[in-house]
Amino acid sequence: MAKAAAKKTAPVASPSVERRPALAGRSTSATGVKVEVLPPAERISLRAPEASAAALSKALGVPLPKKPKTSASKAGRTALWLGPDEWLVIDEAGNDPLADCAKVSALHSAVGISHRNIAISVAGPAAEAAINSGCPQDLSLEAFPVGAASRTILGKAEIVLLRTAADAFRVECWRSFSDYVFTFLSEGARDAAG
Amino acid sequence: MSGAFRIPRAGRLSQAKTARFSFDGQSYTGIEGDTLASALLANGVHLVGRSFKYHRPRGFLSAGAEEPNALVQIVRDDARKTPNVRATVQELYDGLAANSQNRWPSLAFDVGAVNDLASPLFSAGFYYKTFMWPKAAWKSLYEPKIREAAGLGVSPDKPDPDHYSSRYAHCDVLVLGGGAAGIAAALAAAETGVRVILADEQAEFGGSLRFETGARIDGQDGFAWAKGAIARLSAMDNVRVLSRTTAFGYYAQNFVGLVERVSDHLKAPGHDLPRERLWQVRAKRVVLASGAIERHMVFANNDRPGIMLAGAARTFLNQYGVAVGRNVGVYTANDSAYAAAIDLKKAGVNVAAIVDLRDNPTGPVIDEARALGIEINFGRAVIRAGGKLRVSSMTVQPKNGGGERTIAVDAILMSAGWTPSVHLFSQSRGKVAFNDETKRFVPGTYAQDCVSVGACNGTDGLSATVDEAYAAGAKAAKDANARDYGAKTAKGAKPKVDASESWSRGMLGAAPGAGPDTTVKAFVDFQNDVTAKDIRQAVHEGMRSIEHVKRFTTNGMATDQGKTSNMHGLAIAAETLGKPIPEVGLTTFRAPYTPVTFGAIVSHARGPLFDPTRKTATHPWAEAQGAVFEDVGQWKRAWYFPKTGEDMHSAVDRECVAVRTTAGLFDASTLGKIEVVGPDAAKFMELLYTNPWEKLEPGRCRYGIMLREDGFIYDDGVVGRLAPDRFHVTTTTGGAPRVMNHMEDYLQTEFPHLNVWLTSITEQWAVIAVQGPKSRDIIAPLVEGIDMSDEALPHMSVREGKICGVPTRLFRMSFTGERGFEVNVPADYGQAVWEALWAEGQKHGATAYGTEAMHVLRAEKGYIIVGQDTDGTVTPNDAGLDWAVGKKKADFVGIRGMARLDLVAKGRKQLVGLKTKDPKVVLEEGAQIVEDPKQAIPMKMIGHVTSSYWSQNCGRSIALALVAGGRDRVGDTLYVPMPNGVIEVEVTGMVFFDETGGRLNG
Amino acid sequence: MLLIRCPYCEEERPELEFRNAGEAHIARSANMAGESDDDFEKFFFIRSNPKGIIYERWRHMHGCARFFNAVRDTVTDKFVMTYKAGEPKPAKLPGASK
Amino acid sequence: MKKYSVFAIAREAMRGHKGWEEQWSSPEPKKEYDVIIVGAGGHGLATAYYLATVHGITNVAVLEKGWLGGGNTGRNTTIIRSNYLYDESAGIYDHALKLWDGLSQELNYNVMYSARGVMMLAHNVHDIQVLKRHVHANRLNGIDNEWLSPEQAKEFCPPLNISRDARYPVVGAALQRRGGTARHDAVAWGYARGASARGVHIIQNCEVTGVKRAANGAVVGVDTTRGFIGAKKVGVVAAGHSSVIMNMAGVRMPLESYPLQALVSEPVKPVVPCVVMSNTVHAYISQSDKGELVIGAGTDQYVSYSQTGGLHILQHTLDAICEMFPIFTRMKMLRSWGGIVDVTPDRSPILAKTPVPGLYVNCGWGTGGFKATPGSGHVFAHTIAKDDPHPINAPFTIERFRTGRLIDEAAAAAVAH
Repeated sequence: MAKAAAKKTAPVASPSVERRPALAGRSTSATGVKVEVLPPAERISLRAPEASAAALSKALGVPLPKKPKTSASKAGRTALWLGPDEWLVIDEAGNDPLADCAKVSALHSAVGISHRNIAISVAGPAAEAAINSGCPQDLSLEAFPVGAASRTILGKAEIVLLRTAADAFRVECWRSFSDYVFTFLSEGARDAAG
Repeated sequence: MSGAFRIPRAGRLSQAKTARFSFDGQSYTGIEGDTLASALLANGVHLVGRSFKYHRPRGFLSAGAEEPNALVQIVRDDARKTPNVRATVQELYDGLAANSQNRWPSLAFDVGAVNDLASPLFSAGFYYKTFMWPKAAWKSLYEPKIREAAGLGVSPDKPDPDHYSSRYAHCDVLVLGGGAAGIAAALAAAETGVRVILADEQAEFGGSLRFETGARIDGQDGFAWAKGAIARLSAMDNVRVLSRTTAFGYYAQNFVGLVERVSDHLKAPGHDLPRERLWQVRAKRVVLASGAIERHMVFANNDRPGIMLAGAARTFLNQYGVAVGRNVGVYTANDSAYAAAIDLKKAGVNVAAIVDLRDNPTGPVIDEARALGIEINFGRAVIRAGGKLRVSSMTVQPKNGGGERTIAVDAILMSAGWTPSVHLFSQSRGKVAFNDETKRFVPGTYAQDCVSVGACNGTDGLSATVDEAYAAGAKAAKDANARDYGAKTAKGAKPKVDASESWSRGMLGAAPGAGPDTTVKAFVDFQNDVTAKDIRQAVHEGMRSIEHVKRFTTNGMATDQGKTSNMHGLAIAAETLGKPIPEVGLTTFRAPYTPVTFGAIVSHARGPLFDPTRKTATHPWAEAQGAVFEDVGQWKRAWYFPKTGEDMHSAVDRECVAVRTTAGLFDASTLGKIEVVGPDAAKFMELLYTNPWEKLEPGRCRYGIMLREDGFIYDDGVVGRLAPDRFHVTTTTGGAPRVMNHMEDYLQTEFPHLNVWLTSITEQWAVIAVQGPKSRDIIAPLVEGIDMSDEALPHMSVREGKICGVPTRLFRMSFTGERGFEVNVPADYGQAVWEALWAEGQKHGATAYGTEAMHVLRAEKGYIIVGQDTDGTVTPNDAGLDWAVGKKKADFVGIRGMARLDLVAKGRKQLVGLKTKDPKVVLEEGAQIVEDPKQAIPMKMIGHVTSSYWSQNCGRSIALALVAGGRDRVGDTLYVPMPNGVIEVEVTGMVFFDETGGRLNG
Repeated sequence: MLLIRCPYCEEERPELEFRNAGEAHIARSANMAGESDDDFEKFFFIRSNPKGIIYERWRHMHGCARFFNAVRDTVTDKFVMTYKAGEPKPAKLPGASK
Repeated sequence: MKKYSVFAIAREAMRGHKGWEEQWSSPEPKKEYDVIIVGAGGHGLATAYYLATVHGITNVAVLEKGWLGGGNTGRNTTIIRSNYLYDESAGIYDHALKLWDGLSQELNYNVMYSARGVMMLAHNVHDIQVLKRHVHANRLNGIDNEWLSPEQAKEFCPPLNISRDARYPVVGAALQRRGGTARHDAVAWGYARGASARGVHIIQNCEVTGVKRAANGAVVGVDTTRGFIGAKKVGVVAAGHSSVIMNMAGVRMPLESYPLQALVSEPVKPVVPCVVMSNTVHAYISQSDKGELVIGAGTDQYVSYSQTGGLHILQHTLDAICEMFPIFTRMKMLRSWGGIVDVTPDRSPILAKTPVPGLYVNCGWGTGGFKATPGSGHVFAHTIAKDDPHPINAPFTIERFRTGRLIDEAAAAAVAH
């Protein structure tokens, strides 16, 4: 499956130009919550029928979750259930999930999107309230426990939300409008503190 | 001193904490915790406003949100002026400045009051019957005068420096209203441990316990009990208590909008606090405990300042320690006004007389009033009030006629009974039912998971209310079927009501003396100046539906939305029609319950957060170069790059020439990109595009056209085949999201058997177009692993490799007609690769060009832009793109639609080129084309200009146009009639530059 | 704002995450090119637009991104049920009296 | 019908306004009429009025399930304009606009047609192209529509924000000076009074429950909640409920009905002197004579007959208004409501004979029907009276969806590139 293409897009050891992620280093704090842009990561959008899940899980080293709104995490690599045949795989350990999937012959589509998304951490006791300033989902621990993951809405932008701890979330969004998302979360944080 | 009418030891405010404020420039002193209304009343000020139509002097009718009269403008500073604020709701802060509205030159002397004298002319709906002659006078005279006279306050004229915030919240039980009922329900629900939100519009909880001195619960004064209960609730982790928070809208599936007034009551709110906060709550169960609103008596001159609801006078006394007069009269049709008389009497205010319409009522309050020595008149009516800027007397008459007697008073307290607040229930689509015995509408059939308790449910008596509410709160918690979030305090017991006040019915409609055959002004709707006789007149004029009566008279359409007037209006209409009230019906209760600030609804979505702004990876570079940007959808795109002294025209000319002589760099990142992956990728492409794809070799590209099922062009773009099972599809910038949706729709619902997946990669790849004769020279030094020769990388091909050491998908393609490349690199590398290419380009004299030059260059070549040269009515054939439709294909989306009768008819508009006879004249895009410029208007138009530019490369203007039967007209002369003359044009082919296309390899 | 149960996410989610996609169970012909004018008109333009129970499509656009079907009362806007794309029109509706 | 005038008012004032006649009568339905109009909104009542006044057909009943004017006529934001692109649309809307001018005098009822100007904003290059295409087409069709610079737009509407720093700055505007507003209730009432005075029966609280057809397929009357009422000609003018009625006659329509919400602010002194619309920022605003800001935008996204809608739609609308007019954030929303608009695939109305003999339909006006009221009624009356469309409404057939000869104003404003 798609080996040829995947091989060629594998990351390069020493690029002669530097990576300039959007919003690099941005952060803001309010009482009870800190909003901060996370470092770059490797990511793929993984699509596959159920039958391929086992082989892909094995290759990725993290079990692809089968339950809606859940995620699985292992060794710096997190797989988020986004849809019945769709996962967002985020690698924060510097390894390339695209290359791992390229070895799998079972039916699937793996597409590199490392640069498509950026991640923003929202952490602190008021994190939930900050995100609820524009996200209509129930983010109580009962409805959205640690490890819960979901694509959803923040204001007028689409985000992917992952709860990493009782008081911490990872917000992923596309890079072009990440300033909107960051600014929205900052306003939400300011109000959540008030 | 906080006012001559402040009664020592009355009320709950701390008299030591004074606050200075001004009204119409006059300074006063009030107390912290006052409303503007109570503070003005404490200073003996009753005259606060003028009515809408007759400009009659008005005072305070109420002490709450239902206030129709006392609307003022609050001025914090030049930019913070808020019109139409109810003085009965505005909390006092030190330094508050308020002005009266709708008067000129002053509140006491208002020229507009001449309308009052002429009021016989201004009957209901009079404006529908006049102002028609002479015809022109409506626009020039009548309407401007009417508009000037209407309106109440004045709109702010500067952008609002305050900010607003919003919060989505979820709970198991949402309790709306924080009186005894709401508190009891919240306690019961909270004690089970479920998530509870309790909201009340007032600054302090308690509802009518704020004035009901006769209430005792759990051994305490009612208000003290409420305070204690709220403290308990506030301490619980599973409970959110929101004061100053009005539930304004009840939407589908228990979704409730509330507004919290966060800082309007503060002297110095500080920068971090929002002015208001919008809460959007999804509740599993809702408990409505919204209480009841007292009605006024409808009698002549019942609008004079100093005449108010009895409950309001009690609130002013018992909450704020203010006497609304020194010598008050009472006019009532029920018991509750007696309590007001008793409280005031006990506070040392003289009660001149109670006038009670009822013949022989009995009860403890009546006995108590009598025992206090208050004169009571049964079976009598107040037929008119005296005084103008302030009530001075009431004239009393037996209700069936007889001798009049005038009693001097400085205030009249009135009560016709209480109307259950079914607004939110009704908004929830519940159906109200009329209780004929109690003459009130109460909740009937429920449409959502909610329950009404207490006064809003027609439940009388504190004990019954608390019982009902507590049980409902517990049941709501149980029905919500939620987990226990762990109430921190011990489970409590049901509150026990030790004492309460007595309740009785009242009356609806006009009181004796206010009709039907009088001409007096007995107001039903104060703000809109609707009198009992207006409503009768509406009925006489054939308005039989209550909605017609409402609209004809404007009864209930003022800023209070008829909270005090609706039931009276309905009763008068019903009486006039001779029909029972339920047959006349009730007007619809619409959100919002009380007016809601736009800012609160908009909350964060202002300025930069109005809509996401999308920027490409090279945006900072373009900005630094001084690029001018244009908005394309949500994107900011570099439009042109002016050098010092250049205007748009000269910058674009320079950019266009540079691309054709050396090379240009262009940021094409905003184009939509979709990776289509899977063994059935080609099959899927065959179905979604008109073109054939199966035979496209990996490594090659093709221009694809996508139709809707109706056969019209939907989108286009170059598609590269990366591998047998992998396509890199591009779309238009604006079309990207809908194309993705369109493709997913077909994939998921029409062709689910295909093994293929779609991934948006628009933002994964930054795209740098390098176009021009030197383009290869610029790129080649930076590329690794790709043979850049024309043989290995011909026009319309794609290779994967590296550029500047980072991965690239390198497309050889051209939207300029020059040798060209589109360098795709992972977006975070976009700017660095751009800079590297730029540095190379500088060696060759390359330039950066923007979207405008891109448009000119592609037009010189006759390349279309979907959405500009086509709209949603253009077929591939119309656009001259028949060659891109696979003739042998059995199916693709749009195959049938484009075969419809009209889509294959002769004479359709077709895309052609236009050359103006005068090469210097540039046509206007959107200009219309005719065959015969001498015809009279309306002219027969046969097409329009879709694209038009000055082409420096061609040395003349060029244009594309959609023209009926256009391809058969090539060589013909047509005309473009413009306001300042007709422009002659020649119809041409669409290619203006390098017709043979040789430059693609040049 | 409606609350819509996504049959793939197996829970109710706010309307903001969804996009309505029109009437359901209008099949695209396997022989599209051979359809008559009338059939094409019915397929593409004619809609039942019922006052009452509607069978309609939604997409959980900003959620799992799946298209699915819903049964809703257009008078009350209440959802009767939702089910996955490709599943047949339910023969019987839960709670239906008729 | 006694004439309304300032003298009549003065006369009535002397006797306490007790001498006014009913504006329209409320008769019991007869067994049979020459023509039945289903729906007593503005279009239906106008149809009846012109049947009586132009065609001399007065044995007409207008059946209304609720109260007359209670549907979209009484729920819209009352914008009137005729600056449409296509000849067909320009034809019918300008026909209406010409009737608006003079309607108060024609009806002897002040409908307060206020030609205060309708300004449509452009926020980007694409908007300019689309709006200028309209301006030029309108000019050659004899319809006024002029192009304004941002500064001219602000001069015409002073509170408008034309700052370049706006998220979507105003880059120009198209102004139709003859455009404006009118008082919606008065339009329904004026036509009702005029029709009633000429013998038309307006029967409220009378819901049509079936359309009866003879063996030959022709219409013979309608079943109603007040019994069967016969007529050889039935005109359906039921707005959002048109599909429902047409289904009763066995005709399936290319229509979908959506909630359309609108809102007004609290009244303030004059501040917005004209109508301002923006398709890109997506909202429109005017100020009523009473002082309320009247605000609307697009429909909710799903088919519904609930006459309500979501709060988020109003949020988006007010977002847009406060983007165009940042001074209005401290203003307050007083009232919001919803209507049901019936929308055709090409967003143009259907105003035509139907495949059923004797059955005529006037529907599909979407969000823009109010402005067409007089013109629509006028040509629909012609269509019914002559059993043949007026040249102005001849293009607005049902058949166009089969042939593809659409009148697609929305498609012409295509957003892409």
